[in-house]
Amino acid sequence: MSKKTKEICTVVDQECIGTDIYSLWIQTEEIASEAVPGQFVSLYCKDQSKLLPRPISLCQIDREKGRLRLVYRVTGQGTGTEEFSRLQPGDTIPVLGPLGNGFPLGEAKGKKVLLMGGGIGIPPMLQTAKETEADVTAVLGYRDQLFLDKEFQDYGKVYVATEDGSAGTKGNVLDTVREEQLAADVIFACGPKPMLRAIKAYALEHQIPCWISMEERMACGVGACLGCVCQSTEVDDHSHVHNKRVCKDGPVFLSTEVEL
Amino acid sequence: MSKKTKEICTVVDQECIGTDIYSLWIQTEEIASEAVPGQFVSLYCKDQSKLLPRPISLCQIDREKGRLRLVYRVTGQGTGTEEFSRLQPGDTIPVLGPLGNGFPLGEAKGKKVLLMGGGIGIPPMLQTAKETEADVTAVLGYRDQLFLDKEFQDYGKVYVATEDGSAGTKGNVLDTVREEQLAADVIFACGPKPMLRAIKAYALEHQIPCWISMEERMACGVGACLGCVCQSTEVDDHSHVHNKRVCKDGPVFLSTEVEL
Amino acid sequence: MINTKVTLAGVELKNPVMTASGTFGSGSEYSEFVDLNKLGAVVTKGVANVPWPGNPVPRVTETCGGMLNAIGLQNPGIDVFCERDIPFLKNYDTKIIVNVCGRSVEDYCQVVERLASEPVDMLEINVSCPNVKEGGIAFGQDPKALEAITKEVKKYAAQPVIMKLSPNVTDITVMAKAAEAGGADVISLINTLTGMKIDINRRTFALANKTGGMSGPAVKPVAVRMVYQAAHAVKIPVIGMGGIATAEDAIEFLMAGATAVSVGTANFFNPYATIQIAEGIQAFMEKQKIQDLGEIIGCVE
Amino acid sequence: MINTKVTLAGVELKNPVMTASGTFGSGSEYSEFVDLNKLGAVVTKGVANVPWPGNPVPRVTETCGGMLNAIGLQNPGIDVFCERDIPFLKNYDTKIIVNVCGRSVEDYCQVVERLASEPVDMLEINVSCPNVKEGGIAFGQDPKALEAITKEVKKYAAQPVIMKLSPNVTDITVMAKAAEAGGADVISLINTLTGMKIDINRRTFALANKTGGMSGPAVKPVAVRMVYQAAHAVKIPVIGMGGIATAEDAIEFLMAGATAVSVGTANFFNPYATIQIAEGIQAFMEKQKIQDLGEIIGCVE
Ligand SMILES: Cc1cc2nc3c(=O)[nH]c(=O)nc-3n(C[C@H](O)[C@H](O)[C@H](O)COP(=O)(O)OP(=O)(O)OC[C@H]3O[C@@H](n4cnc5c(N)ncnc54)[C@H](O)[C@@H]3O)c2cc1C
Ligand SMILES: Cc1cc2nc3c(=O)[nH]c(=O)nc-3n(C[C@H](O)[C@H](O)[C@H](O)COP(=O)(O)OP(=O)(O)OC[C@H]3O[C@@H](n4cnc5c(N)ncnc54)[C@H](O)[C@@H]3O)c2cc1C
Ligand SMILES: Cc1cc2nc3c(=O)[nH]c(=O)nc-3n(C[C@H](O)[C@H](O)[C@H](O)COP(=O)(O)O)c2cc1C
Ligand SMILES: Cc1cc2nc3c(=O)[nH]c(=O)nc-3n(C[C@H](O)[C@H](O)[C@H](O)COP(=O)(O)O)c2cc1C
Ligand code: FES
Ligand code: FES
Repeated sequence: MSKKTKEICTVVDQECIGTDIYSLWIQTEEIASEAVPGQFVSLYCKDQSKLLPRPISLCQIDREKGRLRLVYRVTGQGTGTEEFSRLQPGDTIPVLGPLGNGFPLGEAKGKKVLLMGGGIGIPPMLQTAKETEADVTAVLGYRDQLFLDKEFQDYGKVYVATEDGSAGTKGNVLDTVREEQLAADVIFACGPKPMLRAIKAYALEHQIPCWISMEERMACGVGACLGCVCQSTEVDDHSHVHNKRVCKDGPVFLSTEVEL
Repeated sequence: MSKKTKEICTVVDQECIGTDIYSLWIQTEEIASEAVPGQFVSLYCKDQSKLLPRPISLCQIDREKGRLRLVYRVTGQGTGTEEFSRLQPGDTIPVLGPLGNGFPLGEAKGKKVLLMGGGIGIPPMLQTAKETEADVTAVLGYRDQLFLDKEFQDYGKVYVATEDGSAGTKGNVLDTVREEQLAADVIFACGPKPMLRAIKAYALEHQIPCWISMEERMACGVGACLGCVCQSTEVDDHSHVHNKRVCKDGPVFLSTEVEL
Repeated sequence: MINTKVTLAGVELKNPVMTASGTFGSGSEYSEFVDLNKLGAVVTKGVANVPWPGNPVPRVTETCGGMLNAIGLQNPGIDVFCERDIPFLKNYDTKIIVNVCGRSVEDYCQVVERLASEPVDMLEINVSCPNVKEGGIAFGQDPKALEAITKEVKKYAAQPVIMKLSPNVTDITVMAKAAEAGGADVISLINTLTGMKIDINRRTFALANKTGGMSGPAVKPVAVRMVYQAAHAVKIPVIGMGGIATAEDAIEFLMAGATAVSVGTANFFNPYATIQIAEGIQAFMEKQKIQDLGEIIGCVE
Repeated sequence: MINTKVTLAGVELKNPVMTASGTFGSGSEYSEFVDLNKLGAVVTKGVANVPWPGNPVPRVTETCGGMLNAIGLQNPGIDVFCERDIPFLKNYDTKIIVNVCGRSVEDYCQVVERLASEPVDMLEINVSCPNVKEGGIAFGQDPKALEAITKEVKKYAAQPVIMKLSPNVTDITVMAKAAEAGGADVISLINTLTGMKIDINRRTFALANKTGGMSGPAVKPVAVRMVYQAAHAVKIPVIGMGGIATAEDAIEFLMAGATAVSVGTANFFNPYATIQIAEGIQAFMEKQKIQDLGEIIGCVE
């Protein structure tokens, strides 16, 4: 388990890379040195009326420079993410991390791995693509506007699906998989619940081991408050009920472990 | 009565002019064009957990450039004034004003007027000194460190009192008045309550008409909530009890009108 | 054509946005900022049979996301109010709701009787002010006393009566039902939550009155919950308030079951709040293609 | 030599800072951030006689200056708790306070009886959880039921009993006195204020449970007021909580009359909060030349 800290991090760079999508680099030796792909950090607002963490996945980990890249969507006016979007280089932001388990890269080693990301679930797949020692194929699903897709090309084949058909397959990531007849030994995925549900079914059908990254509302982010549970198929060993904590036991789960 | 507006103003300049004392110039055509000396504005925090106004007196009014100067003290860590102190040129701040009545400059016209300011009550006396068409003598009281004193020299004689005796008279503004035998037809004063109380007594004793600027906790700043009252000697005509609203009927009162 | 009108006990408001008593004076101060003609109603500061001096200062203090007040119902008394404040408000095309306070049942009834012949549209009976010793909240925390005072007031009232409930109770539905049983035409809630702040450096209370009433965005979740519970407990309409600062907040109360809403503390940090909320509700209706507010009032079950 | 020790029913804490039940697990998660040896006590998440699955998600949501939770007392049951959590906490030099929940008086008594032989220092009986249908808050809103359950629990308890009170009541002094009359050794307050949030775009409740318990800095004024009132109503010691995030907040509760304080929601935005508060209290004592905390407990009258 990686060592967690809460630090006031300095913003290195911030860029708007799509409508309401921001790419933020922060300096944080400690968290960067502990982090693995699929983990996340909690970002905190300066505004004292907004107290809860904003969990954001690690999009890139630069352990050498001690930096993390976070790619996030501004969800509306007056939100915490809007506050973050105004950060300039040199500004600071409180960050807690690294949190959660990350993708089990060992399970993919040397195999054919399919990385599927949908919408704002795409960012964590970038560092995962980079660190997976495997034959990587990335399938990225968007509503319309593409982002980050070019950056995946360094790490494997990249396919794209768009809901409006403006790029790649018209449809979702599974439409691409079928259209392109993409085979896999292992699947890693992150995205909206309906997408994860479909991928879980697909993986079951094709008997492919599949790990998915889940989302839930959080308060502590460290496993203490039991706010962020998802239903597990087995009695979990922390709570001895059918609940797992997304923030601590996840966010990455074997798809058959959890109810979706 | 001057027309009030709430505007998002742009910071033109900010400077630290003493320990915890800041001088802030803001751009605000509307408020500047309506404002008179002795009035104040309400500054608002960006932090949404801090909702109430911070009333700050007008230290200078530049009607030509449409600017206001505010000189204020940071009262502690995590306060609204601390938030203001981090403002940089180009940043914005919500401001409501101009508020209150201001000093009755007409009462001083052509006469010998004594302007007395104590501590953070000194700033409003600067614009008052500038606009009073009279024989102006300013008496400024400090704990130790002087600020703004040089700027008064353009408008009249300036005397200084310090509690620790490091400059001018050792003691308070009235010690200076006595030491320097300063006579006056009219007194305008702003400062801590004990100082105002002493000045009121001095003015009574010497039969000098005296106007003082009062402070009280505020919520609305415009006379609606009745949060900021001071006790009046007569039944007031707004409330028909012995209360006057500092924000609307004041902050400047004839010293004999109010209980201190 | 979008319809923002709502009706409370036969009184039609052009939109559901009203001012919260005590935060808007009798309208004149904020008329410098907003066009009162655009408000559903103006609810005045509480008025008693005689002038009340209110509490000593400090009367207000800030808290996280809110404030405490202990004004103590300072008011000029019903005579000045009728001579000055009602004529002022009659200049505008908005409904006039007079908030009434008192120390005894007789005090309340005297004011209500006096108002019977005045051109006001509704009465809001404040039995929930935590900042005065007698009267006030005592009636608002005991269902029997609440029902009794409602009945008495109704005897003298020429206009529809709104009973304003205190949130400082174990079960708001009991109070809402008591007001209804007493004959209230409408209930409004929440008044302020009793709170306290201590200045640790001076070792004193931040308010001279020791306790004060908490209001502002911080209290909104408690207010929404109570409005929801009350709206489900009674048949009479409910006016919701407590921390409303934006159109979204107001819509939250409407969806919880309020027929109209009041904006209080928000005026203090945004003097344009009431109008912006009224306009924001209209914009929301346009965007979501809602023809009539009735479609969303109480829509979340 | 500054003395930060306080004593609750004969149990001496090295400092007055405890964790608030349900916000700190059983200590292991936050032990990655703070040295548990430096805390006055760790109060565990509520534990029942059998495992409870808790409520569906969403269980938490943000509000202005605070949050709502409806965890629904998910817990692994007393057996796992005794096997795993108590031994973990015994590794540290801090007091162990076990928070107990149940659906019936028997449930509570079963857990209390089971804990009699365990190395725990005190029991905190949660009769004030607003997020479960039976039990929980029902006992905490009726003085007779509170007194009765206190008496029953005391029969089985080997350790001093803290009754944890709900703020969702008309008069907290009545509840405090009922707990005292039932034989409580200590009372703690406040548990969460019942609140609600509606997502207006999806037209649903923000929490699956509809209502949730409000906590965090937003509720502090209500908590301080109730702690002050309760401390003046009973002779037994009071543990204060509700929105404490800084040493200044903690001192505010001590001055209002609390002998010790609990830190809850603040852990979520500052995992170092408990230790920083303990250190901050010590720094305040040094600065103000306070030798013993007794000098400031209840000093504001
Ligand atoms: C493990 C995990 C990883 C995530 N990674 C990313 C990422 O890389 N990029 C990205 O854009 N988004 C990510 N999200 C979603 C992101 O956390 C929310 O969009 C964000 O918290 C919304 O905050 P806000 O200030 O915009 O909204 P507000 O409405 O102001 O948020 C209010 C509260 O609700 C919570 N909340 C709102 N939406 C969500 C949500 N969808 N999931 C969890 N909490 C929510 C907030 O954290 C906050 O506590 C992730 C979520 C989880 C659980
Ligand atoms: C008419 C008037 C004119 C003023 N002019 C000036 C000035 O020119 N320069 C200056 O430095 N100060 C001035 N003050 C005092 C100034 O308003 C307070 O120092 C300031 O509000 C403190 O805010 P804070 O954010 O630092 O403190 P916080 O402790 O964060 O304030 C919390 C709340 O208490 C209020 N408050 C705290 N102290 C005071 C106070 N002394 N008077 C009124 N409200 C207070 C704040 O406005 C806020 O609502 C004036 C006050 C009044 C009433
Ligand atoms: C300064 C102030 C004065 C108030 N005076 C009254 C009053 O006279 N009568 C009354 O019924 N409510 C009074 N209230 C309560 C408000 O009308 C309202 O119920 C409460 O503040 C919650 O709404 P808000 O959060 O929007 O302010 C007052 C509130 C404040 C803040
Ligand atoms: C997520 C969460 C879970 C809680 N669980 C419990 C619990 O199991 N038992 C209990 O007595 N109180 C529980 N509480 C209430 C807290 O112990 C505390 O009384 C309340 O949150 C107020 O303190 P705070 O504002 O510092 O959080 C819980 C609070 C939160 C936020
Ligand atoms: S957010 Fe607290 S347990 Fe996951
Ligand atoms: S601050 Fe509201 S009346 Fe003066």
